[in-house]
Amino acid sequence: MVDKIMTAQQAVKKYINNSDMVFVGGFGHAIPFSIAQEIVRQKKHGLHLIKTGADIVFDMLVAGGCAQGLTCGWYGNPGMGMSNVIRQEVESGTLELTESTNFSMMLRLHAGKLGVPFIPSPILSNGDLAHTVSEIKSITCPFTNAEIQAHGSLNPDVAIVHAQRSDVNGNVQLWGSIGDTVDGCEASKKIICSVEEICQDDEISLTPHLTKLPAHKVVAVIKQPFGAYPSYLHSFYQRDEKYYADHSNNTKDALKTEEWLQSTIYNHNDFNSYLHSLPEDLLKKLEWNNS
Amino acid sequence: MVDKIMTAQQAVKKYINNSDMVFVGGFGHAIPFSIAQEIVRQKKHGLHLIKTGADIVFDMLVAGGCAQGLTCGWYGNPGMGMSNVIRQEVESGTLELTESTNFSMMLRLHAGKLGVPFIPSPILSNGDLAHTVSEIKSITCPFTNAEIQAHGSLNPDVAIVHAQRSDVNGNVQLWGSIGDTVDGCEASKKIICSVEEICQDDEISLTPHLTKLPAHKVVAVIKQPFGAYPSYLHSFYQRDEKYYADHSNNTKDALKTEEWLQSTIYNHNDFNSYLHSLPEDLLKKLEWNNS
Amino acid sequence: MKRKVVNEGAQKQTISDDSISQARAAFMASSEISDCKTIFVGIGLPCLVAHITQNYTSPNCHLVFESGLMEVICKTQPLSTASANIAKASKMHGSMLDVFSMLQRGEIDVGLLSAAQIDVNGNLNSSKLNTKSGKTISLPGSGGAHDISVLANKVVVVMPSDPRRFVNNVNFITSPNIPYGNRKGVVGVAMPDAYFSFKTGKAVLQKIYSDRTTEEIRSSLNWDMEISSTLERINPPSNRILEGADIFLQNN
Amino acid sequence: MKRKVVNEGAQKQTISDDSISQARAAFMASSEISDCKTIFVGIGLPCLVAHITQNYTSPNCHLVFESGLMEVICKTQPLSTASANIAKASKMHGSMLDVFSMLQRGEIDVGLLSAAQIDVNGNLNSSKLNTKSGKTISLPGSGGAHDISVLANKVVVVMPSDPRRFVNNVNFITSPNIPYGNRKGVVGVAMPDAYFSFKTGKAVLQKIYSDRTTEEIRSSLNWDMEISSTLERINPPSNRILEGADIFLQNN
Repeated sequence: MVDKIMTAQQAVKKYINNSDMVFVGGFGHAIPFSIAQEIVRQKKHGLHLIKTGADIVFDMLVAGGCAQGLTCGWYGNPGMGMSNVIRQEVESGTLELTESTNFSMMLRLHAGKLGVPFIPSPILSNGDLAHTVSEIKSITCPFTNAEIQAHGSLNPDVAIVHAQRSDVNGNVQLWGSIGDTVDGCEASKKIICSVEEICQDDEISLTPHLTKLPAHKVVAVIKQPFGAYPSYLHSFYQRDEKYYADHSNNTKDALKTEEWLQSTIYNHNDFNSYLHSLPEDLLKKLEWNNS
Repeated sequence: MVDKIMTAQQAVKKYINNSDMVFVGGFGHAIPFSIAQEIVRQKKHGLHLIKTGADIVFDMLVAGGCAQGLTCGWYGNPGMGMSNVIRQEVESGTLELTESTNFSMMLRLHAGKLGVPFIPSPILSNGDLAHTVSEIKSITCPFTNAEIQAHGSLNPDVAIVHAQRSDVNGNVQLWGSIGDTVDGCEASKKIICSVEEICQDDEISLTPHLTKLPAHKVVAVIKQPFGAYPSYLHSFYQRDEKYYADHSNNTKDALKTEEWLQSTIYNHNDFNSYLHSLPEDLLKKLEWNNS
Repeated sequence: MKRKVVNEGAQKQTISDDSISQARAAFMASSEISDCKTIFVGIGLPCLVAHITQNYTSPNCHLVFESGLMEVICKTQPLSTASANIAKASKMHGSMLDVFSMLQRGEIDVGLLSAAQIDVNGNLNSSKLNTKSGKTISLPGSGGAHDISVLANKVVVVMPSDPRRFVNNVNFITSPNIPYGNRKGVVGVAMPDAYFSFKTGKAVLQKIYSDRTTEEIRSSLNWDMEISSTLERINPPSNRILEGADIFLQNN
Repeated sequence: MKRKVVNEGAQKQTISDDSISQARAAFMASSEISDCKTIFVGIGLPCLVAHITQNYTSPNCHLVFESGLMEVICKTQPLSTASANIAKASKMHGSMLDVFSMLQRGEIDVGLLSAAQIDVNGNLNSSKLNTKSGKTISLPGSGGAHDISVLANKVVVVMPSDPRRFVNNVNFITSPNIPYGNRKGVVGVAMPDAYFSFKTGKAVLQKIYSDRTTEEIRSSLNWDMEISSTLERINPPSNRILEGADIFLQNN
C-alpha cells in the first residue's frame, strides 16, 4: 500500500505543470471544482484543456488565465447557453479554441484509452466542421474501401476528477452519471482525484464493481467534502441551481468575472475557506436526501 | 414495459437460427450452460461460435453437433489443458477453427460494439499467427506512417449470456468478473439472457450502475436458477471444481463424450430436470456463502 | 407572462403561451415516433418531445441521453444530459461512449434535436450566426448534434416558431443532412403549428394543426415553402397533454 | 508424491519436490520485479511468481489478470484468470478490454508468462508441438500470450525444468520476441535452477542458484547455452517461502 493522500495544494503543485494537456473529469455531475480552484489559485498557465462538453468550470480555468487552448465539442452553461468568458477570450485572441463534436472527442479519448493511434468513424466527413481538426484525417477503410475519418488519439498529461470515495492507495469509486470521465482518466498519463470520503481497503473489496479508476495511475488522492460544489455528486449532494442560473450574469463582462474569481477563489486560501463563506445552511439544504 | 420473460426452449427456438454467428458470454464466470444445453437439445447446427478464450461449454456445443466454425484466441479447460472434443473435430474436418489471440478477438468484438469497421493495433504483426486471419489487414497509420494491423469488427447474430438478475423488460444486472461479456453482447444484434432472479423495476432503478446489458437489444429473459452451473456466479454459487476436473476424462473419446451428452442433456427435457439429477446437496454445498 | 385557462374543471389552471407553443411543437414531433423505438434525446425541446412520447403517445420507447444515461423515465425537465433528475430515473448508467456507440451501430431509431437554424435541405447550425450588421455571434457548438444527425436511423428536429431559425441556407453547417450509409438523416422538423418532411430532400409542409392555415405557416418562415399534395390536418394536443407539458417545464 | 521435511520446528511439514521446483522457478522470476510495478499475470507458474512477489519480495506491486480483475491480492492459486478466489480478492472489476488497453498503452511494467516452448531468441510457442514420430499435437493456443509478449514493457517467462521446452527453434512462433515500439519484449526466462537473460537478443545464463552448477543447467536444456561473464550466484528461496508456495499451490 502506497499512501497517496495529500492536499489539493500539494497535488496541483507537484503534478500539474504549466503547458500540460489537462483532461477535466465530470460531465454535468462530479465536476472537480475544488481542484480547478486550486489550479487558478496557483496561477498555472499555458494549459491545453480537453473535454467533450465543457461546462462552467472551464470559465473558471480560462478566466483565471490558466488556459492557452481548449479542444472540445461544446462549451457553455448546460441548459442556459453561451460562455461569455470563453467567447471573449477567443475573440481577444488569448484562447485558442478547437471545436469538433462530443463523439469525436469521446473517440479520441477512447483511442487514448485503448492505446491505439486512432479510431475510424464516419463522423466529421461532411459539413463545415469537417477537415478543421488536424488530428482527424481521411483514410480508406481496408474492408469497405470507403473513405472514413481517423480520429487521432488524445493522451492528456494529467486528468483532474472528483469522485465519491477512494482508499489511500487510489482505488477510486465513482457512480452516477459517468459521461466521458472514465475514458478521459484512462487516456491520461496520471490522475489527480478529490473524493468525499477515504475508506478502508476492505470496504473497497466488498464493492470492486464500483472502482472505476485504476490505482496504478492515480498519483494523488485529496479528501475534499463537497469538492464538486456547485455541481452535484450522486448520493451525496444536489446541484446549486441558483449558482448556475446566476453564472451568466456573474461573468457577463471582464469586471464581473474578476469579482467572481475574487469572491470564489482569490479571497480564500483553500476550498474549505470558500465553502465556509457560503450562506449558512446552503450545503445542508443541498444534501442528497433532501432531493 | 414489454415483457420478455420466456423459457429457454422458447428463446432458443425463436431467436437462434441454424448458421448464426453466436457469441457465448461468460468468462471463467457466469457461463450460460443452461442456454447452451438447450441449443444442443434442439439440435441447432451450422453455428459459428465466437469467443476470446473458449472454455468447456464450447465442448458441449461442438460435441452436440451445433457448431460448424469456432473463431477464438484460446480453447480448452482453464487450468487443466486441452479440449479433446475440439481437437478431434478439427482433425476430422467437421469443425473449422480460426485461431488468433484473446486481445485480437476482444478488439474485434469491441469494434463491433463501437460500430466501426476495425480497430488498429500492433498485435499480430509478427510471428506464425500473423496474416492467418483474413479479417485482419495491414494498413499504414495516417499519423505515424508505420504499418499497423486493422482488426476487423465482429457483429454476431446473437449473444447468449447468464447474469444475476433482470427486470421483465431486459434491464440485465451483472457483476463479478466481466471478461469479454459486455462487449460481446453489445456487438451482437440481439441478446438472449438467463438470470437467477427476476426483480422489480424499482429495484433496478436503485442500482442502475449494475445494469450492464441494454434492454433495447435483449430479446429474451429466462428465469433459470443455477443457470451457469457448473461454472460459478458471483454472489450466488461457487464453481463445481470436480465437474471441471473430471471433464477431460468424461470427454476423452467419442464414446465417453456421447455418454456425457446423454447424461447431462439428452436424458433431460430441460435444465431443471438436469439439476434434479445431480447428487443431493451438491447445489447446497456450492452456495456462495459456503465459500 | 400571459397564461390562459385551459381547464374549466375542478382544478382551474393557467398555462403560458410559451408553454403551449412548446407543447404543440413537441406533440407534433412525437407524432413521428412509433412505439418501442430507441430514442437519443438532446437537451431543450427534445426533452419535452421525449416526455410527451413516453407519457401519452408511445409509452414503451427507450430513452437515451448523451451522458450515458439509458432507460430513462423523463418525468421532469433536465437542464443537462447528466442532470440528477434523469440520473435518478434511469435504469442503466453507462458511459458517453456506450450511448454514442449504440448510435454508431445503428441502434438509435430516432435522434431528437433542436438547433439555432435549419435550412430547406435539413442542414442544422449550432455553431455561429451572422447578424445583419456583419458580426458573427458564436454559439456553444455541436455537442452531440453533428454525431446524431449523421448516425441516427432518422432524425426529427423540433424548433420554436421563429422565422430567423428557418432559413434557405444556414450560416454554418454544423450537422449536414448527409447521413451515414443507408440511414435516413433529418426526416422532418416540427414547430408549434406544423411539421415539414424532408422525404424528397427538400422541406415540404406535411402536417398542420387544424387550428392553423397554410398562410399562417408561410408567414412564420424564411423558407420558400412547398406544400405536400397529401397535407394532413391533425388535432392539436389535448388539454391533458398541455397541462402535463406545463408541469414538466416548470419542474427542473 | 515424494515430500521432504523443510521445517524442523514445532510444526513439521513436508513439501513435494514438484512444489519446491515450482517455488524455485517462481522465486527466480520474482527477483526480476522491483516494487510498485504493475504486473499482468498469466495462469499457471506466473500466479506463483505473483504470489511470491506480493508476499515476500515487492509487496506494493499491482496485479492485473486478463479477465479484467485488477488490484488482486493473490493469496491462493487461481485455475483461471476469472476464478472466484481472485475475483473476491480484487479491488477493481474491470473488463478484459480495460486490462488489455492498459497493456497496449504501455502501463504494464512486467508481463509474466509461461509457454510450452521457448527458443534461444525468446520466441514462445503455445500453439502446437511436433513429435518425433512426425505428428502435430495441438495446444490450447495463444490466449493473451502473444498480446502480452508484444505489448508489455518487459516480459519475464517462467518455465518448469524440462529440456523439451528449451529448444533452439520453437515449432510454432505464437509469441514472437518482437516487441512494439521501444518496449523490451522477453527480457528473460526463469526456471527452477537458473535465470537466462535475453539482453543481447540471445539467451545467456545470468543467475544461478548457489546449490547448482552451470553443468547441471546445461544438461537440463536443448540450448546451445551461453554463460554471462557477470554470472550471479544467488541464494535459493528460504523455507518460509517454500512453505508459503506449497500452501498457495495446494489451495485452489
